[in-house]
Amino acid sequence: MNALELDQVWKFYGDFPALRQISFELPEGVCLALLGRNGAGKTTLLRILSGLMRPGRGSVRVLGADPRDTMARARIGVLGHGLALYDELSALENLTLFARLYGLKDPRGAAGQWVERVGLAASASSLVREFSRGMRQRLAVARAFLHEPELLLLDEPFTALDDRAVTTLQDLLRDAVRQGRTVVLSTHQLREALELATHVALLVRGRLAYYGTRTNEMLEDPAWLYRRYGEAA
Amino acid sequence: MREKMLIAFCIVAAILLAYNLYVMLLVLPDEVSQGPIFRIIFFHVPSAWTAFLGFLAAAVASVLYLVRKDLRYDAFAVAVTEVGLAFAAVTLVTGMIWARIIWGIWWTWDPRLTSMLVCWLLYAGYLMLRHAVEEPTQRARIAAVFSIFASVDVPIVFFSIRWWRTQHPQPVVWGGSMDPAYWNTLFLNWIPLLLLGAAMAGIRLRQERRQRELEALRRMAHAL
Amino acid sequence: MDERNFLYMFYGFLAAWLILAVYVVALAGRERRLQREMENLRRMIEEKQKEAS
Amino acid sequence: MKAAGTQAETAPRTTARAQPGFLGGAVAIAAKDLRSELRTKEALNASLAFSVVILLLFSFAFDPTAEETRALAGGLLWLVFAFAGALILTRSFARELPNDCLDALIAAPISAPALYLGKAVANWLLLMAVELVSLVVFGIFYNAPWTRRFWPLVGVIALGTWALTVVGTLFSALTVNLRLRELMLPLLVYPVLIPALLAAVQLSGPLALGEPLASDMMVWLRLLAGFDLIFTALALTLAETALVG
Repeated sequence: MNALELDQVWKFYGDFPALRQISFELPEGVCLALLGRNGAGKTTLLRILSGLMRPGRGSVRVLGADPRDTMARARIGVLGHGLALYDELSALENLTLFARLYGLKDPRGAAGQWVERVGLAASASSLVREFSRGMRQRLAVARAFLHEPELLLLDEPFTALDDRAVTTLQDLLRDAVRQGRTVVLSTHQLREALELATHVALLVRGRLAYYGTRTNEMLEDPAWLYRRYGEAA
Repeated sequence: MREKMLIAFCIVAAILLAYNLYVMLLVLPDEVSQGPIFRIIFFHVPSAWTAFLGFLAAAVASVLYLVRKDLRYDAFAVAVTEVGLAFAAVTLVTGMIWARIIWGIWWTWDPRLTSMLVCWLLYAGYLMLRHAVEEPTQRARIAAVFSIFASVDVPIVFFSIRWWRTQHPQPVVWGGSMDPAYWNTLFLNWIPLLLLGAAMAGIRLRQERRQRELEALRRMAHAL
Repeated sequence: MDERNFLYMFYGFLAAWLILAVYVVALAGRERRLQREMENLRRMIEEKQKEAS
Repeated sequence: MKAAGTQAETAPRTTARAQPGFLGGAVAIAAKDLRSELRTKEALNASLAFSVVILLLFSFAFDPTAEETRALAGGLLWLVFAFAGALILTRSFARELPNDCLDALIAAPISAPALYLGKAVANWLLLMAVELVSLVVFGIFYNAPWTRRFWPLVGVIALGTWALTVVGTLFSALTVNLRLRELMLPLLVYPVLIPALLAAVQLSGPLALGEPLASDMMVWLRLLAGFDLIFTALALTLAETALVG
């Protein structure tokens, strides 16, 4: 089964097409890097895949189901621009809430384990308000991973992360791919993304300009893709 | 084509209105107890009907928008809501002028007037809400949800205000049945008002389409 | 008294038409604004395209 | 347990999944909202202070003799409740904005009606608490024996408050991304609520002064209950549309 199946997907803001005729199929167990400039439609596409928005036209299947299907959403992990943490709750309470929402059998246990796993055990019951930026980022990563999702949707995950959080995230992503889970990430940081990616999609003004497996020349010269398929810079 | 239809609507409306005015002012006699002021009803009541027809159409268009996600339904909903509000304003103001003569006061919490005022507030809220949202697709969705709430609320408002007022002494409106000649003129005057409303809604609809084109162009210009 | 009655009937008719006229004026104003904005935008896009090429 | 969990470096799986239930999700959201609010007390404090100040001001504005209080009690109480409610309701979804928490909730496998219901229940509980405190203040300032008909009064207030929260919470979700949302929300909510407020005012007036309800008041009780029912159904139906763009 394919992790993602998009058929002729359009998204309009008024009459302005933010996504035009996007069609592709992503097999399970691969890592897709979603590339493109600001305003090319990366965030819009990820929001549709995570069920935050409905496409204007076309059909989207995520893990074989509609993105708004609750059972499908239970198998997806989402990490957006914001960190989605409640400042007035403790680290443990934040994770327990989401563990509960994701229907885990032992929400508290899972939360405790993940707090430890991202190295926040010492401040598990302090309020997130008192956390440093790096600590928040690690907690947010834990929130996205705690239900062991089969599909991970990450919007610009490496921007503004501190070194330790980047390492945590990269390790988790590598593990995830090794375990046969699917990862989709949008990014500006070409080099970090291309190292992880097995597949690459390039969006130019809402259109899918390139879609295919990542080749070695992309790794050697990350800007090649933009020169070849994108607009003149 | 559409342009010509709008113009035709306006011309037919103008002819009918001129004829109706002639009948109202020169043919029909004054009503016995109220005098000439009674003639306000020929505008007051058909305006109210036109307004409610507009609000009803807006409710249907809002549901259709949420089902089909086609912005043309949204444009239709705004157009008829705005025209409905204009006619509701006519109803309110003519009602107040009539009340000034018959009851000696500008405003009274008469159930019909009060309900109309609440409707006006509801749909004025709809327009304000639209004003506050930038992105057209989001605006359409939010406005449609609100419009459905408003349309479900309207009948409840009418019943509740009727019950409320009947517990208090109620000013006598007009006694008994109207002469069929009056009824005829009332309906005859509704036709031009409806035509006029349709023409105005048609113009507003076209503007909404242009507005969408404009917003799309603006986004394109930013993307360049 | 009767004169006032007649006068208010006249006011009533006038008010009805005035409100509708105000709405029509508002419509016309919007029409003009749309036209103007459209022209401005077209000009802007043309200039931008000229710069680009 | 899944086969993937055998990897050495992954933690043992505690993540066996249950079906994410409707009520379970709603309760989790409500509990989260209550805990957040009780910790920050932002909306609660504002709303309480506001109610007390209005009640105090009104007791200056007119002479709280038995006669005048009788005429005004119902209207005054619901005026206070409606304004206090607006303060709590705007915070309800605004609370989710700072870190894009709302996105995470919508993406989570909880149905939109459950999410909406959880928030509505939390708002209702908070508002009921504020209203009970205002009733005590009302009783003191206006010398009103409101405790004499305690349960009928609480019942009427519960129904009226549910009307306020059921409409207000949905509109709070609709307006959360707007500039001027603090202004827009009351402007949209109050006109829709007029029938419910009318009924609640009629019913609470005599009850707040310890008087029994006249038999012709039942029509208002029915109206209030009907309003709650109709708008709860409508809001649950439209919750998905209101939350997902």
